[in-house]
Amino acid sequence: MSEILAKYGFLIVPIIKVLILVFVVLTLDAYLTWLERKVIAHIQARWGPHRVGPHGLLQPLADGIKFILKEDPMPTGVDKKAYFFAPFLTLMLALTSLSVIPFGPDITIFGYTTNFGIADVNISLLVLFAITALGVYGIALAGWGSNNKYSLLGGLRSSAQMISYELALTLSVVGVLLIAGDFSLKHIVEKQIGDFGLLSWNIVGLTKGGGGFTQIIGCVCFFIAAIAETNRVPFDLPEAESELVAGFHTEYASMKFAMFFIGEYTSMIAVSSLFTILFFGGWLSPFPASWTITHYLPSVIFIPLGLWVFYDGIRYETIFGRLILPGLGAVFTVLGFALFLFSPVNEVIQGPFWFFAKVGAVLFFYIWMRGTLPRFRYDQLMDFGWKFLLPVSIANVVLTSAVIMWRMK
Amino acid sequence: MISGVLVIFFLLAGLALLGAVSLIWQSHPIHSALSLILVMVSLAGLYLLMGAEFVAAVQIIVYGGAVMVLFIFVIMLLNAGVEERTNISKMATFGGVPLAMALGLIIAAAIARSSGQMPAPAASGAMSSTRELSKLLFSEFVYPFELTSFLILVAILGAIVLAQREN
Amino acid sequence: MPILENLWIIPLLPLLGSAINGLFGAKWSKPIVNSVALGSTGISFLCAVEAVREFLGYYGTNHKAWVKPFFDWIVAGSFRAGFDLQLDHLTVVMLLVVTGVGFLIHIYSTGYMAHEEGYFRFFSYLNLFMFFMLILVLAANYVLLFVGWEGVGLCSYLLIGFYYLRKSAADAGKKAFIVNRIGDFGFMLGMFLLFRTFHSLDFATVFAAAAKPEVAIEPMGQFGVLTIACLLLFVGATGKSAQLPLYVWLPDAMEGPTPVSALIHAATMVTAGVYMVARSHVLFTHAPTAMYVVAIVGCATAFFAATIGLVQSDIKKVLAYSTVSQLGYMFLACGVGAFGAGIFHLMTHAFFKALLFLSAGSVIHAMGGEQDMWNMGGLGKKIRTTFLCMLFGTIAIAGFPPFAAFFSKDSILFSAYNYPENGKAFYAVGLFAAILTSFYMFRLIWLTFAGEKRYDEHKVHVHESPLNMTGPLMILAFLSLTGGWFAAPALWGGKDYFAEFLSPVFGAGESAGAESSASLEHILSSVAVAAALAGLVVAWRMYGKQVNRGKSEGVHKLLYNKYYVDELYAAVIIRPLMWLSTNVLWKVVDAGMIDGAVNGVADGAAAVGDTLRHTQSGNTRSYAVWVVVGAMVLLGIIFWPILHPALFGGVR
Amino acid sequence: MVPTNYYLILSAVLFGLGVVAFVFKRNIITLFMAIELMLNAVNLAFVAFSQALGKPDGEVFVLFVIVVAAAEAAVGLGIIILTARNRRSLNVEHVDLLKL
Repeated sequence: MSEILAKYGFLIVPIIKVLILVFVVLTLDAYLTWLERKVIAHIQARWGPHRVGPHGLLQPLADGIKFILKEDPMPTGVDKKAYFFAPFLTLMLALTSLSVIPFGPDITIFGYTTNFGIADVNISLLVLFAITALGVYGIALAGWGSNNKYSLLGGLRSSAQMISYELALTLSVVGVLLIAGDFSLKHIVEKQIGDFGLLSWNIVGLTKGGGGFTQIIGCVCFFIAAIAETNRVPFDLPEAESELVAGFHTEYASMKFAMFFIGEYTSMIAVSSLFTILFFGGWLSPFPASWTITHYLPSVIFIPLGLWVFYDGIRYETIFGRLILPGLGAVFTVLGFALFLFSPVNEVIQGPFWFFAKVGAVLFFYIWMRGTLPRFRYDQLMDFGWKFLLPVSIANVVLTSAVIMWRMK
Repeated sequence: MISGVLVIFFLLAGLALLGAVSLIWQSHPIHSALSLILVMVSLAGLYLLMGAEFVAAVQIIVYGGAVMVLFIFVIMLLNAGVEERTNISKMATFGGVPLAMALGLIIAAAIARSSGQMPAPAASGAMSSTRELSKLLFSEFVYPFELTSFLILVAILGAIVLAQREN
Repeated sequence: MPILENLWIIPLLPLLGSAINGLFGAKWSKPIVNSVALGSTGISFLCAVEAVREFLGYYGTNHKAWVKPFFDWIVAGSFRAGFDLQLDHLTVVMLLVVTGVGFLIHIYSTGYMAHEEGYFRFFSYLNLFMFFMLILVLAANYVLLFVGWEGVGLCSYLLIGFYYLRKSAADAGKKAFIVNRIGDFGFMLGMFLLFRTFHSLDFATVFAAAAKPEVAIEPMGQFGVLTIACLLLFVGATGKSAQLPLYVWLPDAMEGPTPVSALIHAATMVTAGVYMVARSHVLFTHAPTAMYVVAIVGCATAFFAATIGLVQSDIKKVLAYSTVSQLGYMFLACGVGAFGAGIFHLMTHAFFKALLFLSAGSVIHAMGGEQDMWNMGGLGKKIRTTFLCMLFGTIAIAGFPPFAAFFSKDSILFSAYNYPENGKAFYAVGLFAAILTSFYMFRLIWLTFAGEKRYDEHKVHVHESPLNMTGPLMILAFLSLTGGWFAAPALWGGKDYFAEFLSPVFGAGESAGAESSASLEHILSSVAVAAALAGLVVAWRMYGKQVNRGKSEGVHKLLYNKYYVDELYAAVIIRPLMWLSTNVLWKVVDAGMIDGAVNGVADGAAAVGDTLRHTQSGNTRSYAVWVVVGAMVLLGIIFWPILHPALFGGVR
Repeated sequence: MVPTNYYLILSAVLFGLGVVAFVFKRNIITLFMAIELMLNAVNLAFVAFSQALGKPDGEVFVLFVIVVAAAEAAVGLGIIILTARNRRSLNVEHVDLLKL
């Protein structure tokens, strides 16, 4: 086994990793939509989806089927190349952007050491930015291609908006780069290892060597710019329902629309992961490394959760629910116990656990904002981007570099 | 025997040439723009192949992410249509394309002939870690660097002045 | 020695005054302008006095002239012309005369010009003149001297044409300038010749080289380098000092304000030529021929101008011609080798001629601008001060003892008499000129102040001038009385203090004659006095009682029209020149060749452009193709060594 | 390992194609793209050389070129927008007068 890996590992392992990642991400996207609808519903004091499956848990499945089965009309006078190319591009780029994100520290399975992520590029951050930069074209082309003034306006808006906010996005990261002195996301995370736990993360910046400096400003700027990059509320002007019907994807239906949809959520995930890595210590646990007891936190969370789901399941209205929910609860519980018993697995799971926990929190924040905030007006958007965000992030760069210089003296 | 690297090179070079040709071929500016983006991306790939990661990234971020977006933005803004193939300029109509091709050929021929003097390529990747590059940029080329910053400032001002409607 | 160390202060002060007045004076009231002008000149006069005191102290210890280079002006190869100032006994005399008389005339001008337009302009020019004159006097090399020389020429032009709205004034200014150019041309040629001979233009170097014993004295009638150089320099002197044949500008120069005539055209500038000749006496003594020419020219001018002066009716014209003739005397002195006497006469002349002019100005002022003597008369009682001063001046110039000119003119005539090369003739002419001098001066007195008045009481209100005009008159009168007493002891066999004072410059040789025969001196001087008396008597006989402007004919007409010299020049020189420049230079050369060439070039350019225009289609694509062509050519050239085997099947 | 010539020849050809595009196309914006294409070709040559010589200087130059290109694009596109507004046409052959 191990020698096979040693021989063909470079070929097999990435393929496996890619398959796993795509599966995970797509599922995540699906249930992200579910979560979003649920959360917003509750914010608006509604129930949200609850018909398909218990608590509407099968809703994403139904949506998927609907997407596949729906008719796909093509409006007349479209620019075919652009019209067809745009959705593919969007989805492709979104998925590619995940390829350079490390979800955890390097792991060793069967004596084969590999990084927890697909590619380990030493300029992964730049690659990520490059990919996000190209992300504009999907929307712009869609807007241009589908021969529709709403779409065109949406495309225009999005391209303008993305160019404007990309500057702020990039500049807000420079502080972190200055501290890390490296483009590799993995090293950026490793720089944040310290004996103060979450105090060592870039957002606070009390690292062991004292090389860090709080990036709270950069953090805020990055988050705002990231929301704008992903065209989410309150920056969702390209697809502003109330103004442009559905913006750039007005003319798209069924799978093409689905691609935009998935692409958007995937890029959300990617950006959240990046956010986590840059400012919240990636896969690092918020507790100091010395507190080994905290390694049991996953099981401590999973077991009660499982038990609660189980309990909730057996008194659910529908038969279907009585069958599925307890099973799910059982799976959770068993998983928790398993982690408790096999400590090596537990160790392996630590990184990803914290990583996804943080990413989940960020995603929840996304949804929360969508439920809360109104949309910007276009001129407000531009003014905010150029006259506030950009100067502030530049100021952050200056401040950080000044501090670092002063430390050197 | 053809190594994997060579295969990748030919792949990317083919893509680049394809993009360049289609830039000429396409009659609609936005398609030309897309072809140009293709060229740029494949060039970035070639840079990676040569181990110039940083340049590759910058190539995509700046060219792909900013400059070409600007082009597409302008095309969309002006709602440019299919270009009209007027032939007012005799010079360009008759002499243009052959001369241009001849120019390209002269350069290519010169390179092909002078390949004897060409130094053997150094081990890829070894030459330029991003760190070295930045050291060079901020030590030896610091004045040009500052100058470029001024240039950009001026460009911003100029663009604003040009773009605002006179009132 | 504070002043001596930086001698530049003395000329700089007037320059400052000129600049300040010229730049800001227009806005200022008269008192401020006055204070600036008078202050600058007055202080520079005091500085000059102090400098002289220091210089005498310095000379007492080490017996040589004070030369101090301040900065290099022109340096070209071996040639160096520096801003070097020099002070020796000759300079001392000139310095004191220039600054002193200049200062007095400044004071006078404040009264005389009080009601004129361009008050500040006048004083700015006047100060500028002072500056250049001081440069001229203090210069330690010919080049710097030439700067001052040209500068005073410029100022004289500006001041003659001060009433530039009056055509006659403007023309007179131009005339003066142009005539001076001719002289300057000679002067420059002389300088070049000197430089070629001595490889330097510093006085010290040149004179030292010339004074070497091996430099032979070129015998009479031989035209060696030195002779020619001296003659050329003398041409410049004739231009500046209004000698034959270039005297014509001076009478016209009377168009300028009277103080200008007094300062520039009597006291200081016109004597520059004399000064220059005296300064170069070392060269002249080596060129007897040149000196002979100088003597002849001086003598002739003295007589010639005096004859013209006899009949002039304009009071200033009379004085002008008298100036010319007195300058002739000075040159005569230089010519016969009595440089000291020449300078002596220069000084006294500065005093009494300034006095005469200023008094004339006062008279004109009193008569409200009237200059024709035939319209005056009987002013003696009305303006007594002016009358007395004028009388002093007249007696002085006529050469009655113990007034200034008696001594100076006497020493000149004496030296002329002793001059080996038919000095008797010079003496005779000089003596006759002296008679004429005293004649026309007393004629002036009688016509102006004596007799019954020939002007209309109601039109002209005759009034005495204010103190700031009469004050300088009195001072000058005093000077012209006492100015000659330095030389007084010579009469009684004592020694000539002035000559002795200048002896460090000119050498003690020339005052030898004084000791030689005091008896002869007595005879000659008594003869001179007799001559003066003769002039007086004749004048009294002719103009003492009945006076009427007799119609002029014969000799009188000839003299009255100044021998038709101007007309002669017009016929001989000016008209041919006009014809040449009109018919050849203008119509042929300028209109034909130059314009033709220029227009031809323009037309050619237009034609070429008309053909090339078609490449400028404004079509970007065409331009692009042209760029491509250019690029191909360049690359072809660059890559040629690589490409030609490819093209011509060469082997690799 | 790819020989340096390959890169250079590729860049030469790309440059030639850029020139062709410049003289062949009529749309101002496309002309601009042609210029960008030429710049890219030059960049490729730069990087190839810096790899061949094992010195990063070439890459620095590439960075400069990119910056200049960006600035140029900003200004040039502004000019193009103005031209299009005033001339109502993007065809260079219709923009052949200095005055409107």
